[in-house]
Amino acid sequence: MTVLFGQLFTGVSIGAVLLLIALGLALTFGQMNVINMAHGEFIMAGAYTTYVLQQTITGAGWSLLVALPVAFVVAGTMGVLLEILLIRRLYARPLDTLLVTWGVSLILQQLARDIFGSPNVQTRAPELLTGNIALPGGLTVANNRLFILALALAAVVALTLALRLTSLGRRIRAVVQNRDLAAVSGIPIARVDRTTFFVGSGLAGLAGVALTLLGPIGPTMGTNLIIDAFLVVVVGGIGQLKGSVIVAFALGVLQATGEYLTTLSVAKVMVFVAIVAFLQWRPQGLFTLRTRSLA
Amino acid sequence: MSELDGLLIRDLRVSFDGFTAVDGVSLTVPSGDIRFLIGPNGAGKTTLVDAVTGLVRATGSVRFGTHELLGRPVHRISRLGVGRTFQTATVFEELSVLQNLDIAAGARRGWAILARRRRGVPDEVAAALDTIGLAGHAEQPAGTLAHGQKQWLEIGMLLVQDAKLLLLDEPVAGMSHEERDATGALLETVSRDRTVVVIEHDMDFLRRFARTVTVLHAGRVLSEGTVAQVQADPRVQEVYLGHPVDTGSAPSGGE
Amino acid sequence: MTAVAGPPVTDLAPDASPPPTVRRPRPRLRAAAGFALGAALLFAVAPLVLSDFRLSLLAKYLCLAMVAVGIGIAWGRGGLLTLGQGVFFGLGGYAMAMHLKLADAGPGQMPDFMQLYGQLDELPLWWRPFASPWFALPATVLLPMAVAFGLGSLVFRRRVRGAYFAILSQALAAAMVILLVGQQGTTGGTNGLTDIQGFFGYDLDDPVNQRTVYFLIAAVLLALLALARQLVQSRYGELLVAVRDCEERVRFLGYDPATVKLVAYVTAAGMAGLAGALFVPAVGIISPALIGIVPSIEFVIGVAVGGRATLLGPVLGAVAVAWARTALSERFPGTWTYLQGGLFVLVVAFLPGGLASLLARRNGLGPLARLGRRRTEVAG
Amino acid sequence: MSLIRGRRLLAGALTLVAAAALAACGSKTTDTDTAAGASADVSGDTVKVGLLNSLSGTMAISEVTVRDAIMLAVEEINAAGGVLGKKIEPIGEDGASDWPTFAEKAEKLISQDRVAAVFGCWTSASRKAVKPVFEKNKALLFYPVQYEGLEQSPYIFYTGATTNQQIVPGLDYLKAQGVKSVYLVGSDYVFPRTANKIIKAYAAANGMTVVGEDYAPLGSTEFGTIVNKVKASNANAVFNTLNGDSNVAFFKEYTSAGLTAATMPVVSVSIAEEEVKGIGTQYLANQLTAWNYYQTTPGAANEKFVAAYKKKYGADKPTSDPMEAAYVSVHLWKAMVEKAGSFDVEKVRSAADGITFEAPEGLVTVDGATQHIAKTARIGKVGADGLITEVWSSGQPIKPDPYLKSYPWASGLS
Repeated sequence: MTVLFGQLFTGVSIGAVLLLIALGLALTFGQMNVINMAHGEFIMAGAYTTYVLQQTITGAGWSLLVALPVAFVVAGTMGVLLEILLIRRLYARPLDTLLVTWGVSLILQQLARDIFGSPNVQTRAPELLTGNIALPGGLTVANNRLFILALALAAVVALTLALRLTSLGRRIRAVVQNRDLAAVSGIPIARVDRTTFFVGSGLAGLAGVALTLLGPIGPTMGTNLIIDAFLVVVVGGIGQLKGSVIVAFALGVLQATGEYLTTLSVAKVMVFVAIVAFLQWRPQGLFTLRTRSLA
Repeated sequence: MSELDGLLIRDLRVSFDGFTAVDGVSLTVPSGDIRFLIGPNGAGKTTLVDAVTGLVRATGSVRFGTHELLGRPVHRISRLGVGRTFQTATVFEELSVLQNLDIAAGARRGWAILARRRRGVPDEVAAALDTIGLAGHAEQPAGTLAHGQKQWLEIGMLLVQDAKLLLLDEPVAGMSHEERDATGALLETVSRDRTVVVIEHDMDFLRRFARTVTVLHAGRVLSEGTVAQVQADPRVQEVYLGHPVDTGSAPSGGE
Repeated sequence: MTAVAGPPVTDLAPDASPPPTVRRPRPRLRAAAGFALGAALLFAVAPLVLSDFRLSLLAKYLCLAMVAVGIGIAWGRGGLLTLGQGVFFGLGGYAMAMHLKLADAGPGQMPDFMQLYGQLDELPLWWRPFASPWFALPATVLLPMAVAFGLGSLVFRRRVRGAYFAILSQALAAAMVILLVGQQGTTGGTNGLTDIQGFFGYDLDDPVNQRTVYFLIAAVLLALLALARQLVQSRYGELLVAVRDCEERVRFLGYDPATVKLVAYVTAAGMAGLAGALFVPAVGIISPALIGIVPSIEFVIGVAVGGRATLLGPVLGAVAVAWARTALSERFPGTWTYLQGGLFVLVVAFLPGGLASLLARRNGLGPLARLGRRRTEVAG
Repeated sequence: MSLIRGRRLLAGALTLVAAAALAACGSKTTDTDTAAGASADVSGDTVKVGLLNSLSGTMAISEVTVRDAIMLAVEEINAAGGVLGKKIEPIGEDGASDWPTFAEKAEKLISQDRVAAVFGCWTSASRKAVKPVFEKNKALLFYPVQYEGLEQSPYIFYTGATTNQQIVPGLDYLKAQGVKSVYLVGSDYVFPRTANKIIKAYAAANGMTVVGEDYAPLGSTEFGTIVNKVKASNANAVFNTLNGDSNVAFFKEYTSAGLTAATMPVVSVSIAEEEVKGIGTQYLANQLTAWNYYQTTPGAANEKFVAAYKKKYGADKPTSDPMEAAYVSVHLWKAMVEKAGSFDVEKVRSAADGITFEAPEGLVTVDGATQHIAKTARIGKVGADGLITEVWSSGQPIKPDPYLKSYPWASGLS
């Protein structure tokens, strides 16, 4: 029973990490149709931001708190640069964005290697986040996982509210639903695109900060994570946040359960099979925006 | 001309997310007819065509000849001799006119033929090129055709496809007067051994070429008959002239 | 393109101005000449001017080029961005390597690594058929085709396409690697199958035999090119482009686009499988490192660099990218990834028709270049 | 679509292929027919050696520092007059964390650059990929990383530990500490799987129980489930054969779950000083590692090595076991060549037996029969400063036994 609950929590926390990464993709891929393979490197940039900040701000807790907004801006700025320099030219060719940004990710990885060295670097986590909360019945819930879960949910809420309530959010949604109409309605499409990309990439930076609590901080840290995150957005359905949220947690729990019963390798394959099966049922993902245009 | 060769729609219903776009339409289009479907935006004209061609799910019954069409996938319905065009001309822009027509002619070809190169011009393609007046443009990429020519190419594709039922969605939209006339003449030619259903807003075009007219309004059949009968129908006048129509967000076809 | 006079085939109306033409005989001659030139280069020039080492590298590049030919069909013509070609390459490679390993071990024996790492007492059941070349050789092509057929019929029928398909095919590559690595005792795990000594009785260490393998590879590549050319110029090839440009329209003409795509996908998979099978004797190793996400993307990048929508572009691109990788990493071991990444970015972003479009532009081949430059993908 | 023009492209494009191929080959004079048994080119004032490590990709994390250590040894030897009067000219290649690339680059170093020896490789997979290349060309590889044993190629010298110099001593140490049950956690590849096989055989013969065994795919950074299982198992200790990035994630998860060196110690065999830096001491305090060398290992040779390394690469750069083994491998090769009086591979091989070197880790001796070296085993504890201090050592070098022939309990393993 203890193990069962422990696994459930593990699944949820895997889901939280997936969600944090997928949230940025839900904007850039889901809303803008850009397949940004360098998203993983924006995560890396967020993690290295934490590392650099800790060189000056020694208190682990403070540096982490400062790192959250700073990493958001750093990764977001990188995203905007990418948008201005390359992606802007590629909106008509969504699949090509994948190849271009993959080249960018190679360059960014090598850049990280040359700036910070090939080996992983270390950040200190605040004491509060290395411990755990003991629940009755011998259960423990790791604080860093709780923190990431909270961060992911906070990001979802903030993003949802921003999209719903702010004028920027309304513009973003308008552009997603009908670019041409939005353009003739006087919405500055280019600026909206750039802002969307800033926020999506910035979320990757946030994920990077969170990941310093969990995993390695090195040049290739992002590459392993983003395929899963893309799958989350694909299965969740494009153009909607709620799909990604549900699917991230579902995949997390599925993977944790599968891994517990078999091995991580088998679990990963199981998740893939489940996704193919799911797309048989709902080829457009869990939630879709219905359009009637041909092709 | 028995009804068996024509289009027989009974109690057709299509709903999207709770909104009923086609609400119990029954229609009979005899073979050889040129039937115009008219109605204000949101009347369900395009949705009706979508349902007949299998693009959207529907309930009721649509029979063409001896075949029930509902429930079949799009390409099967097409192979039963039902062809359609779209509001925005949809041709394969990077292929030549000839290639466009050849592909349209080939749905029943076996793999042995598909795997080989096209040699020469198949007879039916040559005939269609002639009919639609694009023989001089056979090698031209379809993407470089003028708007009207693309519409004709689409009709030509239906001809070589050997469609017995042609469903044309606003075929003369955006055409010049001369082009409209040519299109009308084309319709008359092709209707000799085919059934044609045209969605059109252009009243002038309708008056000149329609044999029968069905008026749809809010997903239902409002009126039906010859041009004169329909024009005289007070309900039609009311819908077109009198009251604000439309139910708002009803999808009126792929823009 | 202006039609050049040719015999009219039909009794067109007299007012029909320039009549449609049948294919002219001259281009075919030219194609034959190009083909002969390619054959001469691969069979006569390259072996003369290249050292054994460089020739074996060329053999490796040509294998990658075979994968590219398939991607050129599936992606360039059919708009299917398949990011999992490594899987098919790997299936072909493993099928071949399994047979060669068993042949090396001798009848009734087990491959070395199984005893070392697997502690198996007897050959696993699923290895056994591969002892026979009559099973293994067809399997190198049929196995990948079967997998492609399985996945393809599932996703195409449900109209999973565009970016969805790309990401799904990429996940397939990831899943395949995990599966292979996890079964170390029977697949060699991360090591893969290495140290392959013989190729149907010929010692692969012998440079003469390596040369023969090279010739075999060159011949197969030419054959695949001929096949691809036939496919692209056939009615099916035209249909495939039509599906890429507007899948729904094709559906309304009475075709099932899923089948059309499936044929392209399965063909590409078969070509990748064959490439993998020939890669094994040329390089002597097949491992998960050749199957995963990164090599699968690199296959596609090669095609993009060369020119996805042309016949030869993919071959050129694959060879050029692999060659650049070798040459750059030899000259600049520390910084070559910048150059490689930069090359990808520049070509794909600013030269979407690939290097072939440069060539085409210079020769005034407007439409061809445009073909590459225009959207060559099906909208998601 | 213009089919006709496609054909003209065919001809033109093939010309381009040819041009590319020609450019790739360079001039033919420098790489004349070098069939099997390519011999090293030692005609000039210098002797070339190949350095084959991953400078890009996932393995660059570990392999770059090995390259640095090899370069240090090369510089030292050159400063002292070189080998047989010739300066060493190092030729570096990037294996790019990709096994077939390793094989390609090995072939290039041997047949094109005609190097006298190659130093490098890290993963077993890369070694397995290049092994046939070296055997075919009868060229020498010095492999500097601890590995899973069960291998003995005539053209490879193994200067890292084999299993009886690292894993078996680690188990002996745990047994002496009264550990009765262990949990095995490893990455899913050859080394951990083979190591765990040995550990299970050892446990069966020594009254230990293996209460669990889990593998994570290489590069995996998700350890929630595995740590849950480990925690629920209540094992006395964990034997950790994870590699690279996975270690970081594993220890962060482990600490968060409330497990420590006091409650359930972990013995790691792939965590050296460099990795400690990457994981963070707050997660590793007092955990155990099994190696042959630590930066803190006493002795004049090590002081000199550490000082030289830090001088060259920076005071904050630690030294570690694989770096030391790589550094030692260059010096051992020099000693072999000088004893043989020739760069000829066969002569160098026959001269190898009994060569000794006063290495940073202490005296090492080459065993000619296995081409491994006798090394001292050491168990160390990670300190708060990130350095590892020895808590136990075998006292003297252990003779290499890659097939564990001298251990009765291991009789079923190979």
